Amino acid sequence: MWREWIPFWRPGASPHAADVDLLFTGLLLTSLFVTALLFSLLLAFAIRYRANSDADRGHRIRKSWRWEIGWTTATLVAFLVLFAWGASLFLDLYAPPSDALPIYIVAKQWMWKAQHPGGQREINELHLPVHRPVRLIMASQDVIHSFFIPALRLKRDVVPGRYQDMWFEPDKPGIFQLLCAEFCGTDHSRMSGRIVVLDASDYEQWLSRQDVNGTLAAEGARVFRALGCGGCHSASSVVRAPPLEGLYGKPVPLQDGTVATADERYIRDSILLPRAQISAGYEPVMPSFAGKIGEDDLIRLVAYIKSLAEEERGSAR
Amino acid sequence: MPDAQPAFQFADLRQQHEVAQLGMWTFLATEVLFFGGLILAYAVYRFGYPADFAAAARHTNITIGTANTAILLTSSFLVAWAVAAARLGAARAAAILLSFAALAGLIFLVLKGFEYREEYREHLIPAVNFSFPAEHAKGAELFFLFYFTATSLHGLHVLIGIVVLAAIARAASRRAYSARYHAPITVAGLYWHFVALIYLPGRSES
Amino acid sequence: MRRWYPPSILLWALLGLLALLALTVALAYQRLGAFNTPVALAIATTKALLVAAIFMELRERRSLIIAFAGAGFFWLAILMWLAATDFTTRPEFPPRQPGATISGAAGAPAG
Amino acid sequence: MSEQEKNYLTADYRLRSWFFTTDHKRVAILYFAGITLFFFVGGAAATLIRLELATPQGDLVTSDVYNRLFTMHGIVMVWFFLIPSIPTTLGNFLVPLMIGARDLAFPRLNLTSWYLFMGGGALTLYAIFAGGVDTGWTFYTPFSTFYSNGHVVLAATGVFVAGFGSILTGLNFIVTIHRLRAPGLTWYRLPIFLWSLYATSVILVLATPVLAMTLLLIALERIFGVGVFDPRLGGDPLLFQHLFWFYSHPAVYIMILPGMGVVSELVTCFSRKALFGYKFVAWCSIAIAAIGFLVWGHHMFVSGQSAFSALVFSFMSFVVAVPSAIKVFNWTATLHKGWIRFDAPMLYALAFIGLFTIGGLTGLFLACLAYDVYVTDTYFVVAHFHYIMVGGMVTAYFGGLHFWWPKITGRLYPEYWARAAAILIFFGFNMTFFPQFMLGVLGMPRRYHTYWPELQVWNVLSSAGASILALAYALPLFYLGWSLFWGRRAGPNPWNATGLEWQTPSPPPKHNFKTTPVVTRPPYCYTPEAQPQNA
Repeated sequence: MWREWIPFWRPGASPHAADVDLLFTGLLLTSLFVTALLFSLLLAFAIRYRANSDADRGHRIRKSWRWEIGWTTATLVAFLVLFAWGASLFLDLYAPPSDALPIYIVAKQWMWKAQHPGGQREINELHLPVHRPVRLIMASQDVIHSFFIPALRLKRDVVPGRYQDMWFEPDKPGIFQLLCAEFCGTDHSRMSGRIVVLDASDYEQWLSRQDVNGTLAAEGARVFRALGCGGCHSASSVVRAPPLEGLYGKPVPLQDGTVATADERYIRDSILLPRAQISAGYEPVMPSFAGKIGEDDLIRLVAYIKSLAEEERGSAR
Repeated sequence: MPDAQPAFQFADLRQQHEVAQLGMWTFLATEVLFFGGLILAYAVYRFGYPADFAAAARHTNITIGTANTAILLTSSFLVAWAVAAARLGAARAAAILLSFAALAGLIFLVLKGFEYREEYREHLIPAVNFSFPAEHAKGAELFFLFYFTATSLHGLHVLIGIVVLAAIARAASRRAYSARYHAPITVAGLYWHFVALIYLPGRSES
Repeated sequence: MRRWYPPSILLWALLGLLALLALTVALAYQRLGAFNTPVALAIATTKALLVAAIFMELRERRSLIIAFAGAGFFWLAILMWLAATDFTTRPEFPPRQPGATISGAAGAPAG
Repeated sequence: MSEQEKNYLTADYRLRSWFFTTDHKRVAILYFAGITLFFFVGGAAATLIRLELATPQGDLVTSDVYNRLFTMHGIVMVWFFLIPSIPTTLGNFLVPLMIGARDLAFPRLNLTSWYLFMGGGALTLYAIFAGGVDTGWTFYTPFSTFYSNGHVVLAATGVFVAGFGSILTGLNFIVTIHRLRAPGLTWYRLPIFLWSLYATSVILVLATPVLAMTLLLIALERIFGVGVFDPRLGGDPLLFQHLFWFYSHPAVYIMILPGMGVVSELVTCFSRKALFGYKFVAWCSIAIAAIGFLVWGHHMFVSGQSAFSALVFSFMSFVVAVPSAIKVFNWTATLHKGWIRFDAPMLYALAFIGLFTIGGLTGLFLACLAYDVYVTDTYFVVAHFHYIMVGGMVTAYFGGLHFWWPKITGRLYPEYWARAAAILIFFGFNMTFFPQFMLGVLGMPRRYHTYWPELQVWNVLSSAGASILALAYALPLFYLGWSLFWGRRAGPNPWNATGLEWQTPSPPPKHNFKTTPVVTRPPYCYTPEAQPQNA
């Protein structure tokens, strides 16, 4: 392919990457045009009007404002077009399809840990099916990292204390680089791994080959029991706590009259900062689990609570 | 008394006075943004933790806070008066007024000290002995962090102001200034008014 | 000895300031709910303007000095405004606390 | 030597007459000594970085040492060379001369600035040699506050102290330009250099205090373990980034605006023509300074700030590029129908226009949201800001240094050596930094100690360029030093330039002018007949 002959072109691996490459081409052509125009003018003037040439210097431009307004408007318009192009492509990154495959990432100095919904776990590797939108839910255990896949033209900082989302749809199988792009300490440059994109059947095979200790949700259920959450959050308990069945994805009316959506973030915050968003009609009695539970276990719990909603939906059908 | 001469880089005393004024106003703009960083951080967390901040604010001492505001305002008034007096050539009067203003600043610091002691006893000092009902602890700790950072930086400004006012009062009592030349009093006055001014919004918050 | 008692405008300004201070204190014991913060801030701004205009003699100054005095606050407003575009539109920004209902305190979000 | 003939250099030879001087020209020389020292300290770190990156394995130093090297390079170069460079040396020397004043408005404050600068520098150097800092110059939390094992607080204190030096310098310039102009010198008769220094000073005065507070909060968090920015204790790490970039983005304009001012002087003088669109160029400086405050969030497009915020900041970033573009067009138009000479300062000025254009255009790639997501935190960014700061600022600084060298020292520099150095710097620079654009587009993250072997070609090219660049930067040290003793004596106005600084002897007497000059003409009234004398 002709692109292989361009030394600074790295093949992309998703529709978004192709869009970004097109944007790059647009930016590059604009820049080349401006540079060529300017440099040829500089060169032409430098030669023609060098001190000892006898070129005609009469009839200089006296009124400059026409020129000023001309090139101000031209640059402004060109810039606005580039802004709109870049912005529209960027906003797509904030609209993941609802059927995207959720995968949890935990970053720590200096490794990437991934957990699949089926309970498969990997370190510094991430196996993904081709042609299927994937949504990463990422958390950091210590400092800020940045999940960077050059082939997908994507990166996103992983900030401690919250979940960060990123979604993409790889469109060709292969092995791609995974890097950390935000400086995170001694081994920052070694915090790298591989994204392995597989055909659907290979992916299924890979999933089944993994040593699994139950699905992510099942592991979450174990954490749920170990922490004694069921003591309150079950129909039979004495303490009245909101039921978690069918919670995920639903609007939750809060005590202050506002409504929150029970997404991963809400569940995470409710475990760590239970008194922040109290469900309407319940007493604020839940203790905080901040500091008592790591990001890995949190992810399992969130997956478990999500699975409760799916069971609910399944049984309703 | 010898007539005051402008410094060598100025054409006349008027220019020197204008330069001093403009310099102080520029410095005050810097000061606004110095505290501005703190104000932004405070506003962000107040937006994030409104209930915690409200709970924490109830633990500050309204009586001392109000008294201190009144003291600073009065002291600011005394300095404005001193400037008016200096303009009329009443250097001795200006010296007395400035001394009282500095004294008011000193009282402010003493009262602030009592307030800090009380807060220490209530275990409200982050990193030293902070304890607060768990329900609001997180935001309250941030509140007190900003409270102590802001008030101690402000206290430092007051302290510098006291030293400057005292020095200028001393110079004034030795007749260093006249109706024609009293730029240091005006400029130090601007600084002192600013120190009072920046205290006002902080107080209304807590 | 020349007359050097205080110009009346300074005295009036001080009285005004102390009156506003009394108003602030009175307000602290009132429950105005969501209005508490804006009203308190408005009073504080008035006080600051009084100090600036009269004690600092801004009202007698030329526009250059007034511009300098305003510049600091204008840039502070830029800092606050653009930072607010992030914090007020970020979905996960620290737990939005349901203020009043938990503690009965006046703590409407102001940002 | 009679009393009248004494200039500021010969007025007094005692050491204390230097260290307690309040003469703006001597303070400028003190600053010159200071920043030259820091330039070579930062340069030494850069040399080691490029040496290390010649091979992909990271085999010269350990990762910890490497992290300390680039941190030291960043901190020293940004705060102790780039930000002070033109304002405190050329600016300090020229502001009073250009407005026909006897000194700055606050001469003692000016000396205080220098002591603060050197004090801050000493603290920072101590932090570096006592074990170093490994956070990068950006001090991002929570790494800097809870995880770094370097001397973060010490280095931050150094920057904090030096920051007050910058604030005072900015304050001094603002007041001086407002109040000490010679009779007849209206705003529209000011040289563009002063317009751009004025704009720079506005940024220094209004942005630096925010950095000071931010560093103070970092120090508090690190020393006392409180959670100003730490998410575990309720803080928000992005708040730190907002505060930091509120200063550090405008700081980029602190670095480039004075360079633009210098280039405006050079281009007009060496094409013997008035500046095309003077008022536009003047107001563009102010516009850049003002709009430059509205764009800081473009450093945070992937950091997790809200999408809405990212849109606002991206839009503003495109807008701020417009006045810069206008300036470039105006310089080019100034050449049109001029009498262009290619003395060393002009070579630097032309290099500046070219390199700044490339730096500015690649800035558009970074302002463009979707593309920034790909190349932010890669070598693309590194290359971009080096084109602006080194290709732009340092080039302009060298151009200005050569241009005003006869005024500062009373001696002419050797022209052919200077041209050779200028050309060498231009090629060395491009060879060092152009390959870094390639590395960025290929996805090599910045601050990487090791990298994958496919990238070695570009890295070796860059390192080879760096060795040329290092040599080229050392050259002026020798021939300029030589000219101090053996250079030809310069007359008051060797370039036959307009501007008040050329109407007094070289070097100027202690109080600059015997009688205060009166200005009756706009700047840059060049005529083709009056060519430079040293032709």
